[in-house]
Amino acid sequence: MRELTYREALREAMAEEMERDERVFLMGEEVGHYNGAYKVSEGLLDRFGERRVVDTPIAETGFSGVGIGAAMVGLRPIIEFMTWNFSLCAYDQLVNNAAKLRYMSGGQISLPIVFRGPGGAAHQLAAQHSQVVENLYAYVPGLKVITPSTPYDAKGLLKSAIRDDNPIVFIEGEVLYGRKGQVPEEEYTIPLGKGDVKREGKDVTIIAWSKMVHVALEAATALAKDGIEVEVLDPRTIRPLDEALILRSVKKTNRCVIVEEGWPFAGAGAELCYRITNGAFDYLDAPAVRVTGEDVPMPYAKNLEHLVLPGVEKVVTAVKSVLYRS
Amino acid sequence: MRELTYREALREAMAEEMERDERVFLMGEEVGHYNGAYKVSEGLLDRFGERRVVDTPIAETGFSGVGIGAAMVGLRPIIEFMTWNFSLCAYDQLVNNAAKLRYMSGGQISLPIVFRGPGGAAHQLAAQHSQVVENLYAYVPGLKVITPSTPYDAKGLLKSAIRDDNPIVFIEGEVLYGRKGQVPEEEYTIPLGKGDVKREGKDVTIIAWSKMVHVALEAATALAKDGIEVEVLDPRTIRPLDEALILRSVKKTNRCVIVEEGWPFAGAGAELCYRITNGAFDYLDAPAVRVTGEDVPMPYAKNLEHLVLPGVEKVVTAVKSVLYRS
Amino acid sequence: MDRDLMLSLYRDMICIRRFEEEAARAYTRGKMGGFLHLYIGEEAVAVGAISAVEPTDYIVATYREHAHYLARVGDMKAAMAELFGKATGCSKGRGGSMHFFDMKKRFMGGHAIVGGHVPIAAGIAFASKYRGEPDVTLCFFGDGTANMGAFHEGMSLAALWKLPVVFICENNLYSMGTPLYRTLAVEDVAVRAEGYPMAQEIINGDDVLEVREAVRRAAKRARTESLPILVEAKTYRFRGHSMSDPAKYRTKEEVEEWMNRDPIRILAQRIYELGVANEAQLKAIDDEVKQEVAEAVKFADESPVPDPATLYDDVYSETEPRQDEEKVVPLPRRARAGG
Amino acid sequence: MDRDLMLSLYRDMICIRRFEEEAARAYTRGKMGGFLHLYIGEEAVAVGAISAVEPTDYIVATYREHAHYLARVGDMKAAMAELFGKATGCSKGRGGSMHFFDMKKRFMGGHAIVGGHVPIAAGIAFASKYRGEPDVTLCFFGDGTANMGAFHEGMSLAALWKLPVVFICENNLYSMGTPLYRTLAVEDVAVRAEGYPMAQEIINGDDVLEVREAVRRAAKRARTESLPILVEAKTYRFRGHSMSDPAKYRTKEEVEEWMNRDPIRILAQRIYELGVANEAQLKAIDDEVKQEVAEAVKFADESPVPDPATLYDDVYSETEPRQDEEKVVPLPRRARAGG
Ligand SMILES: Cc1ncc(C[n+]2csc(CCOP(=O)(O)OP(=O)(O)O)c2C)c(N)n1
Ligand SMILES: Cc1ncc(C[n+]2csc(CCOP(=O)(O)OP(=O)(O)O)c2C)c(N)n1
Ligand SMILES: [Mg+2]
Ligand SMILES: [Mg+2]
Repeated sequence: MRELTYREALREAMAEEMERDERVFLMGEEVGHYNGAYKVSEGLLDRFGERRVVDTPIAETGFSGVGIGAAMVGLRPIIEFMTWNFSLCAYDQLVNNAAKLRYMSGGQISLPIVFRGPGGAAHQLAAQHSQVVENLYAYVPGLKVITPSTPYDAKGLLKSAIRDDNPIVFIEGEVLYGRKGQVPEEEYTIPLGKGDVKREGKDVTIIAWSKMVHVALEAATALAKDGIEVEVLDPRTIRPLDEALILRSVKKTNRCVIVEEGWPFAGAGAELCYRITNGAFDYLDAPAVRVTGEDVPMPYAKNLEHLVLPGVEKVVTAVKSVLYRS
Repeated sequence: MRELTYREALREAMAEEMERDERVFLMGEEVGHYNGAYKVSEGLLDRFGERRVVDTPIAETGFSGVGIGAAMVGLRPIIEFMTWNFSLCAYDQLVNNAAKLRYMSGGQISLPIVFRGPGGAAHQLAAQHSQVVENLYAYVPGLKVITPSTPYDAKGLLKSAIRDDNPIVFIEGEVLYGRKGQVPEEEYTIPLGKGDVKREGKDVTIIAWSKMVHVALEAATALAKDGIEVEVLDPRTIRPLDEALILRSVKKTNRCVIVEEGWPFAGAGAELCYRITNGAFDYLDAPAVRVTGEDVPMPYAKNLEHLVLPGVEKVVTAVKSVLYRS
Repeated sequence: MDRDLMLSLYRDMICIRRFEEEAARAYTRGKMGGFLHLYIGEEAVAVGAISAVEPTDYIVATYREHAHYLARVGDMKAAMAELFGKATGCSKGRGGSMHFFDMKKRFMGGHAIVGGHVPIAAGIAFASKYRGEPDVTLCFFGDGTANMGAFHEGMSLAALWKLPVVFICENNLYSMGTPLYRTLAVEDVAVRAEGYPMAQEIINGDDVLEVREAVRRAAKRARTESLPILVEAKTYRFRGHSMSDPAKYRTKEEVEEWMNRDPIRILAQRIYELGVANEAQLKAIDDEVKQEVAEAVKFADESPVPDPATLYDDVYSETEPRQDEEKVVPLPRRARAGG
Repeated sequence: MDRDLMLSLYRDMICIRRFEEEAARAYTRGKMGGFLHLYIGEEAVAVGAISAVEPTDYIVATYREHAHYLARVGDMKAAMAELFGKATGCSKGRGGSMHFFDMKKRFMGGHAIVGGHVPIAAGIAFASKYRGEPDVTLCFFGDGTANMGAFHEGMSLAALWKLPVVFICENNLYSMGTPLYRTLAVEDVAVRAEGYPMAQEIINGDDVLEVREAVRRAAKRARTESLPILVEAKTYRFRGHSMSDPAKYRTKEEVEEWMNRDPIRILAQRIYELGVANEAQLKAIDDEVKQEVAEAVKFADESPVPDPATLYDDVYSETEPRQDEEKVVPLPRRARAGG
């Protein structure tokens, strides 16, 4: 099968959906003439023209609201945040408008809109540019939150997101754009709300999403040398969460480690722990533990940044701790 | 001891601190000439004048930022959000500036600022006006989050918050303003980060804050009739959390129910569950369960709103379920 | 002057007035909860503006939107039932006073975060332009809104992209208890338009015919030239900001002065002067309207509350993506972790 | 013309130029990470403006703030060490290129959310006014910032409350890859000031003396009359938006045309014309500066990285509230649940 980068997979998803449905358009800062700050939309302006690939001024609240208005009357906008950090300037639009318009109107409104862009830390971008936002959006009913880890998932999930009639928060891994992976030539989609087992194992389940999947897989490889068989489960969508798959895995392995890039306090890791503890209490041989980003604003210095992010070593330690083998 | 309403207790805290420290001022929509949308600041303009009680236009980002700037150079602003719902329009200011300036500057900046106002649902205010925001702020390192439940706590915590050198999110219960309780005449403060046992019991711990404390206490009274002795623990500050007190209680009762008004997904309830499960796994006779607001935008209709909010009945059921007595 | 037009404008304004007077009474009787922001005194703005455009033009309003809903949709029963929190309400009892919607009639809400709906209005206009449709969007907001970032971003995008929106500032001189001079350095909100720049016009918001004429011109310009404009209508609310506001921040004299400019009285005067109708005829309209309001209350009263079983309906749109057209091409298990 | 002044302005501009040229080289050699936004070509704005005010006036800048930091604080070592992520940096290596701070010198950052610092600047000015202190705040921002809600809210509060801020728009014609004509309906960002309304002035940002004179006037007005103003300085960045931007969106001709207006060259020309100094003398300054830059690199290189044990320092200020003055008056246990 051919290989594409994560970036190319996302671009292909948008191009195919724009080709397929005239109501789909892309809007955001630098998406057009500049071909995207991270080059995800490269070539789309040439192909679809200025009407459908719309460069905006720096006005996150403004263009998010424009997308919401356009979606209210049946267009299907893709709104790119240059990075998700800047979405905090539009937080009210996503939480108070996008998430609630359907419910408040008694179901009269469908809001087929995708907000997308890179999230998480990259390399030494410091505190205002390194944030993990999935928890801030997954908290809110009315939104769906997607965090793909591979090119295959990125393409299939983005296509489904664009076809979905709900407001969607689609968070790409900034450091994953260059990563390659197999992507079929044939068209496909991946249903939202379905997790994926990235590696099978019987001793312990690691749950991880976005770039943490790759940390988990590396840890699994390392642990395999010690004879520990790790199952790596990627929920892929944070809301709705594939609880069935998660519980099935944990009931099999009886042990669970959650790896998340974000801050610890009331993150998705806490939610997963809650659901696992309540859904599989009697199966747990140890409490589910999480490995998270450290509870600090991201420092610039490389050595400190490295300390903050969950790495293979921390995950290995956590796995051993739930196996009581430290 | 004299009784004050929660509203009066808050007002007294501000007045005393403004009297004590000339750097303290109050700013927000309708805080002055209108005497406060919820009358918390009634009389303060008369007493302290327009310099220190500053009415603002509707500009949450603007006046939050003004407060942050003023705090950077040593003033001690109290910024009132008419309700915390509107703080979402200023979310970037609180998360990217207030929470991070100290860390990013290598500790050069102290930011003694209190953001305060009413949070949570009141009566049929519908989806955009009924939100629980503590989780959205408690997620972020650099902020402290306080949610008082009684007049005594409200006054003592607000005074400490104003004297604290960190940015503070102080969330009052909109429906608690009229509630009365004992408040000493003498000056006192309550240290941030210390929880309080509102009722002692040995069979099960209910953890609740803000108005949910009162739901928990009612449930405890009801359960006492069945011979179930409930301990009601109010963390009072959500960040930092008084983990020691919580674990002590749970280790004593071996069972825990968490009651929170907000949505379930990755709320403070999930965080508490994580900490309890990991800090007292071997003491738990049942997994900690939570009772939360339903996972929907708040509907207007009274009967639906009632269904959404955690009530005594749901809490009683949850307590019985952890006691395996349903 | 068109006789029928004047009478129909009169009727629309009286509808709003009587509807809201009754709503206020019902509120006091505990028939509803939440906030209730009355438009009484400002009726000429909504009626003049909405009567000036096509029924296919879009309306976006604030939490003070009963008037705009009635002017566009006219369904008193659905409106009153919404206030009563009933399943038959225009938002099925989910929205309440601040969130009336009727998408079929292109009444796009009912928004309660000050300024938050301004970019939405720009977006609806963006969609009209995108599709090459001739529809114009009317966006209503208050004087207090002009300081919000969302207002600024929506206005500046509309100006930059030349979107067909008519922004209508209902300048009632107060944002809650705050007089305009404490939120704006000058007297006219219209000055904001200079900064984009965008065309602007200041009008007498208590003269329904003047409003109608100005918005007609503005909408025509928006429709034919795809240009936005800010129309500032000077008006006054006779009541408090909401039912819980005694409005003590205004002097009796000030309120009386403005009540002398009651937009309904002004139109009635004009009707008499032009001999379009006499007092008895206008009273007959009023009586009819009161009857209609009474029926709306009865309807709302007798309507069922929302079924508790529907609580989780419509959090999400459940329409599945058209899976028929889709194939699932799974990746070989081994390759899943790739990437 | 003051001879010493001209030479000192020249020196300040050369400092920035040479510092950033070296930073760019160090970036390419992997000495630092993150973004690096160079100010090369725009030096006259920061130097002219900051030289025009008192050392006690406050400076608030964007992520393109090395220049402003050097113009105010002048500590090349602390600046370079910050870029290198070292404990000796001006933000202890915590901030990096976008977050330089020096509170003692009233250099208030280094802010990386476009527009987010504008209300902060208004707040600092608010504090000066609150305390009756004469200090003025300079707030720098780019042309692309004028669409942000935070910009609008900060500007409108400053206008309403008459705060002593000088807002300085560094109009370099581009926000990242987007030319101004695609973000603004007109040519001048200064038009925004009309909407508040606020005074405004458009100046040649490549002429350090013109900038200095305009900001001197503006600061004086702010200081004595407590009035804000928007000064728009037209300028150009010679490099890409950041190190990762090849800046292909500009024609070679356009770049060349602006490079002919190099602010350093313009000042040198003036210096020669007025006979203040000759080429050799300016070259001597340049050589000195280069030496200083080299020392800064050496210092940064040799400085230690932050101690991992400090990771959790300064998330919170640990100074305890002054408990000495406080008494704890506990509520009787029984009464705790009251309220
Ligand atoms: C962002 C935000 N801040 C505050 C409020 C509370 N609030 C509701 S209406 C209002 C006053 C609005 O005044 P104006 O825009 O003049 O409209 P009017 O009510 O006079 O029609 C305020 C402050 C809100 N709804 N949203
Ligand atoms: C709210 C926000 N949106 C987007 C960005 C990404 N970004 C950083 S700089 C920049 C361009 C800013 O242009 P301008 O204001 O003209 O300043 P210049 O870089 O030209 O000095 C953008 C879009 C950001 N930092 N913050
Ligand atoms: Mg008003
Ligand atoms: Mg620029």
